[in-house]
Amino acid sequence: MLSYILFIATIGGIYGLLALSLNLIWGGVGMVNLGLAGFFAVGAYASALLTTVGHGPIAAGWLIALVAGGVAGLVVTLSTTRLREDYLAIVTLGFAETVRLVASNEIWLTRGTDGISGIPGPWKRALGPDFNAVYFLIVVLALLVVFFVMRRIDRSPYGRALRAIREDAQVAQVAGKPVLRFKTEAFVLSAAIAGLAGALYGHFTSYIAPDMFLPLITVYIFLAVASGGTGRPAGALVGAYLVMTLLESSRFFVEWIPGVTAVQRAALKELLIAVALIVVLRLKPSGVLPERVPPAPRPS
Amino acid sequence: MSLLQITGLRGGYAAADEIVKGADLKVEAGEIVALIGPNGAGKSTLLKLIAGLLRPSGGSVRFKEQEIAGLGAPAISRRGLSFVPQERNVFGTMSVAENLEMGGFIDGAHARKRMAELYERFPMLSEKRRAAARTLSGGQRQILAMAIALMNAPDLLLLDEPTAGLSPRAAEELFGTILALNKSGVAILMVEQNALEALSVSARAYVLVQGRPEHEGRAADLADDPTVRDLFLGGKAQPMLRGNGDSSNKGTGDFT
Amino acid sequence: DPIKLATLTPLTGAGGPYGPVMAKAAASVVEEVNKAGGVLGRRIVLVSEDDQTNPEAAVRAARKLIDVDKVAAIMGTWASSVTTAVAPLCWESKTFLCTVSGADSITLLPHQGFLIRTQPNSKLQVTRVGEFILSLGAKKAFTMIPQTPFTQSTFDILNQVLPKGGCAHQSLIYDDKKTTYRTEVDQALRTSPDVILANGYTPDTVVLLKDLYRAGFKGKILGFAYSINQKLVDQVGQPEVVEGVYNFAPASAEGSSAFEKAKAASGSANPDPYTCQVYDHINLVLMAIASAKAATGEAIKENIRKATMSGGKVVDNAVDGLKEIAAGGKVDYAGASGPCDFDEKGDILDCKFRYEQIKAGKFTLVKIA
Amino acid sequence: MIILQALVNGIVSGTLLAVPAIGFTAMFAVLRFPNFSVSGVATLGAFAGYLAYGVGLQMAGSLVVAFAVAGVAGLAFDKLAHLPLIKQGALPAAIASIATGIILENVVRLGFGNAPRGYDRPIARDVFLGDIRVSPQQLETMGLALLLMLLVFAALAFTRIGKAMRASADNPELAALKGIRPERIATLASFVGMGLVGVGGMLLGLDSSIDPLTGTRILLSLFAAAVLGGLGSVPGAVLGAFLIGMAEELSVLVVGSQYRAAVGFIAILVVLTLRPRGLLGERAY
Amino acid sequence: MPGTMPLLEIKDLRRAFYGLDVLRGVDLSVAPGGITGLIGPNGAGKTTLFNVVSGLVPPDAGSIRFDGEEMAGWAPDRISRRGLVRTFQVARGFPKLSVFQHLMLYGRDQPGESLWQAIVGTRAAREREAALAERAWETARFLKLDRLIDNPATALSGGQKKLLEIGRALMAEPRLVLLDEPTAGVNPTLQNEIGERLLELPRRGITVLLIEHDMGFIARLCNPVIVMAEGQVLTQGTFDEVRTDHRVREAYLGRRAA
Ligand SMILES: Nc1ncnc2c1ncn2[C@@H]1O[C@H](COP(=O)(O)OP(=O)(O)OP(=O)(O)O)[C@@H](O)[C@H]1O
Ligand SMILES: Nc1ncnc2c1ncn2[C@@H]1O[C@H](COP(=O)(O)OP(=O)(O)OP(=O)(O)O)[C@@H](O)[C@H]1O
Ligand SMILES: [Mg+2]
Ligand SMILES: [Mg+2]
Repeated sequence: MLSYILFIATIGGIYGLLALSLNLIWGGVGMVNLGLAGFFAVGAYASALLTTVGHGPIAAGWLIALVAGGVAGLVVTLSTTRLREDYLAIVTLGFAETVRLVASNEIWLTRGTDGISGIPGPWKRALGPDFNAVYFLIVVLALLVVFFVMRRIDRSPYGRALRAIREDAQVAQVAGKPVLRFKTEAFVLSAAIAGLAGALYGHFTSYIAPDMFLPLITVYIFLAVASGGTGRPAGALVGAYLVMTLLESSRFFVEWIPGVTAVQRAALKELLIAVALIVVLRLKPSGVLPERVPPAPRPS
Repeated sequence: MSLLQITGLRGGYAAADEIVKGADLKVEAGEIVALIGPNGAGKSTLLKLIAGLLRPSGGSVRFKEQEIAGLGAPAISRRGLSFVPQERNVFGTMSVAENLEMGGFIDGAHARKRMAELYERFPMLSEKRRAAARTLSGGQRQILAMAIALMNAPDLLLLDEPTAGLSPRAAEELFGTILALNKSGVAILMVEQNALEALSVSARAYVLVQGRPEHEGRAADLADDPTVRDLFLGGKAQPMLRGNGDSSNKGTGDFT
Repeated sequence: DPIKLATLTPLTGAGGPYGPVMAKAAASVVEEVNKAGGVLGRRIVLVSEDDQTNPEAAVRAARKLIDVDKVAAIMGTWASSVTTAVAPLCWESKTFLCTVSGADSITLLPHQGFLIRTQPNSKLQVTRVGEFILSLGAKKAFTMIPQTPFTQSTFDILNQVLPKGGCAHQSLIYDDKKTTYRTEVDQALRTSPDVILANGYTPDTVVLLKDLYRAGFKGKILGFAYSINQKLVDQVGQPEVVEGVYNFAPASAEGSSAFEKAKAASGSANPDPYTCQVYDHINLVLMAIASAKAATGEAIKENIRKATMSGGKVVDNAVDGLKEIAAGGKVDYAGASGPCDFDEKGDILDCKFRYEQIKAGKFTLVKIA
Repeated sequence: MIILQALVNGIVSGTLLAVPAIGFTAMFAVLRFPNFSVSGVATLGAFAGYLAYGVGLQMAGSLVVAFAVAGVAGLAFDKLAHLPLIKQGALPAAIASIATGIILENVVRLGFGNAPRGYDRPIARDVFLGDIRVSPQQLETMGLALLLMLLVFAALAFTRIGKAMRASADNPELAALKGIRPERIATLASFVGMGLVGVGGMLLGLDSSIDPLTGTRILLSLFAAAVLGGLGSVPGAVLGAFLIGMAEELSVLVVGSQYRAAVGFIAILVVLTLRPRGLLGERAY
Repeated sequence: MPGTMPLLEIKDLRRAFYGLDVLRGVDLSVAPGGITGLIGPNGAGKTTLFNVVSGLVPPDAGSIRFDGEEMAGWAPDRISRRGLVRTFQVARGFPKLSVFQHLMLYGRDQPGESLWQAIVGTRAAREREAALAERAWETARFLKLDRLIDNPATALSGGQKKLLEIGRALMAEPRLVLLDEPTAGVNPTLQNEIGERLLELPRRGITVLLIEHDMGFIARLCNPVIVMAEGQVLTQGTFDEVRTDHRVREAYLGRRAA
């Protein structure tokens, strides 16, 4: 049981990174990135290829994942600068689909739908069964670093400018904020974090394939951020673990339901997750930890 | 019995936070009443409570001798009460003509005739009848908002700063329109920051401060009351166009 | 203290049409065995999880099976990507894995013996398909296939086999999520093929067959039995559309008693090959446990081949086999999907193939070879 | 030649997209959030129509059943789950609609399992017009789609209730002040929009087969169509559906069928860069 | 002010919307260090002029020189950072941001707005933030918004939103501020106080161009006054000069002024 919980906590941490990434641009600038899974995939593939085909060190894989995610983010923002917010959503969705198609079809590079197996884990041999625990700590470390960076941004003038852009980009421009620069930086940073999450994922499970990066994962992360609370890093984290808990606990719950077939049980499980999320959203429309307006510092 | 009789009305935007804290106020049939007060006093909130956009947390609103508190805006408007809000008072994405049509939603039968009348009264609207309301200038939008409210021939008209953004000439014309409407029997409750002008066309007035009517009386009396003048009407500085061109401190800006 | 085993089949997602029946077949076998007293005097508990046809979800589900349920074996993984994702978890935790995925790469993984597969690998299968196409007298064949782990090897093998027999071969990869394939069909028909290999799954093959019919294709069509089966015929609804279409499958030992048992276990008159294979998985695993007198993954790995020892008593279900083993005998399980003899990599050694043709809405046997 | 044929094919597949796209965009025009649960509702409509057809209703009757069932279910979810969140903005409502889409998909799965099913309806061979082949049944579908489009378009553009819908989308408070009851308008929009999506699901099922993922399969193309034409524009959705249909078919000739899905998005990217509000802008009519 | 170069010089500025000529060749200039009034009938094109000058709407033709630099076609943020800030006639803002955040946002030269400094949190950023916070409080107090300083902008009354518009512009310390009916909807008493405050601006190096329909306000504050009508400048001069112009009376002031 413990190792299972450890495993889920690790995957939850990776979801948490994705949620923080999404929160930065959705909660922060109000850009909707429905292509999160695409950036996740780019990072995972970059790092997997570097460490398997390229025999590079794992740390370099993580680094390259950050960079690859960021570069993908840059390409997407630059090609969508003229698009309005809701349209961006559709285009990013298309980006993720395209990434998946490329991963499936460009076999020379990605090994196609076979996927890449044998991705090394750090000190995996030496650690043996302790690997999961150590990797959990690595993920938690990455999560904490990203979390604190996000919190810093959230509370800084930079975050304030991002929010202003989210609320009304035109007025923000009148206030002198270079909207394009802010959006690009935020999107690139967010994509880089998603890329890192991808690399962390690949080195943990040792195998990646195009089917791992279905839009469903983006959906989970959106549900996480929405139920946790947009616009607040802590909300994103809470949401990620909330979704993970729902995903996993529903497994045990449906085992108790008698007289249903396997497929009905699977359907009930997904139903349960969705219903639970709707209930959370109805009870807490702004999420469990809603965005706060920070009080002005009182003059001394 | 008054046309509109409000007693002890309370309410605001969130249950915890009352903005209007017990207001007593009435409008007789065929009367023009002004409501003035500092920014944030709760004037707009009071009007929204009456019109049913906000649900009162206490007190009573009787209109044509029936309780309307809590009925909701569509039902209240169907009883002959029209409200022109201060903000967001037109349908931005729809054309001027469609805006007017929506104004007459309840009473579609007479819409065509009224529209023609309004086009005549406000020729600008006729010129712009195909333009999306969002493209109108600030003043044009104000006129449209007023016209929308007139489309369903109300018995009581609530106006929230109808002349804000109007040129002096247009403001004057609008006050003319208000008087004319009043002559035809429409009662008017009007919030104005163009306060002296408003008082000059009103019979009675209330001064709302922090959610309560602090002063009330005949409009002319309030306009001359020194406390009211100092606190709410801009004190010594008089709008120049009233006091026959007295512009003693005009152009005193020390330009270098 | 029960023995815990698991099925991990696709109950939702693209594999959704197959997984539920698979899980059901395994569950019925377990029920039978429990009724007959279990294995080693212990009851069997079969946990069923959904791999969602998605390796990410499958990994989480497998983790739960391994860490929480502590199952000794996981059976029935279907999509190759799911199997590849789950396999490392299994061999690292010494859990036995039985799969129906066909990608060649799977048995090449360093699985240390913790994996067997009942599905012939794609090389074996496609070679047989090629030979069959030639036997139909084809001069120009065309393959339509979605992007899967078999796609490339299918092309490679057919491009070898067919030209040798004097048949030209062309192919096209399509997107299996589309609702029409008119232009794809136009593309194929432009090469005026006399045989079309429709190599997708049921939902897309239904659309494809309808579009081929609408376009007036007069040549022969063939496809794998996992997609061209009774369900497909029912869905198409109109017998003319599928008239004369061939299907092809590793011979579930048709007519064999095991096949009849699998029918009963799955509650389906026409169990697809995957269902037959999972029926075999559970039987093999149960008998392996009995032979080992231990219910661990390690024990199953060491003893799985003892369930099919030549010279043993031929059985077609675990209940009989367990009796024989308990009595100290040897067994030779003859499965619903075939003989179930494995090489050291975990691939089945050989299998027969079964060819059928639809006539007036019914499948009629062409040959088993 | 083959290009011409591909274009014709594109129009045919475009019509299948057009009906649910009209429903989706019409709802967007009034309720102002992208309702992702159209995937589940389309599936539900397909199954409702399937059952009705199965018990012996004619095609028209089954379409009505599909419309009604999808409309009622869509409406219920809008009231219970989506619209209460709209105060928080369009996105929370959109997110909730993803969840309700999952709910619907699984309700269908709970009742019908995963196995695909087909309508028991004769399939006609294509007819040749010169060298171009067209399917009579698909022409029927196309006619139906165009008819529905005209109806919805006319309703939004010319009728009082249609204008009231747009008014309450534009400024709900003011609409209420004018005696329009925004909840009723929202109810109507949800019902009709979702009804159309259900009909779309059924038409799709007639052409191929149905299973719990029927709606999900078209979700991306459906969005692409609506966005390409301009979110909230009914004729735009139809135009977008045709264009996406044609772009996808042509892409089979150019980059190969496996990259079909990507082509739609590239088309959107190009169009939106040139026309940021879609081809026909965002006027609802 | 002969000899001084105009701070803002607009020549033959044109803009049409769907064939409707809204700006039909506007020529005007604003001298540094004063308060210039801009009046004209509703729909004359005053706000459109502000939109074009502030970069929100690109001009069809014409030149806009600010401090000697041609900036027609520049992006709004670039114009703003050069020191030309405008307010909106119909108050606009960031609904969920507090009054305080609105004010802070308009502060110029914020090191904390670079991503790097935001993450590491440099001293320069902190000090600038503290200095701006002090100014924000002061501004809020003056506009009687200090009680509401943590209110989100949606929870302000109509007049308070207009006050916040003024406050933001003041926070920006621009060289030229374009005020679009800054006190429409503001209580007369507070309006007078704001007038006083605006009078101080030129001394602090801030030049003002303001649109108003309140003639008392224009009379007290503005010299010169520019009159626009139908997309062109009709006339310009001291308030008394333009007031007596019969065209101005006819089109703008109305009967009682005559
Ligand atoms: N985007 C637009 N599309 C079409 N017409 C427009 C647009 N913007 C402004 N107009 C038109 O241009 C004219 C001038 O508008 P503008 O807002 O500049 O007037 P204004 O002088 O500020 O008036 P007011 O004193 O009423 O605010 C109006 O007739 C208006 O309808
Ligand atoms: N939507 C809202 N939510 C919460 N609080 C609000 C909201 N609108 C206004 N308030 C608060 O209610 C108080 C009264 O606002 P109201 O709009 O009634 O004032 P007003 O008298 O109309 O002022 P003005 O003359 O500036 O329009 C204000 O202090 C304001 O902060
Ligand atoms: Mg007000
Ligand atoms: Mg203006």
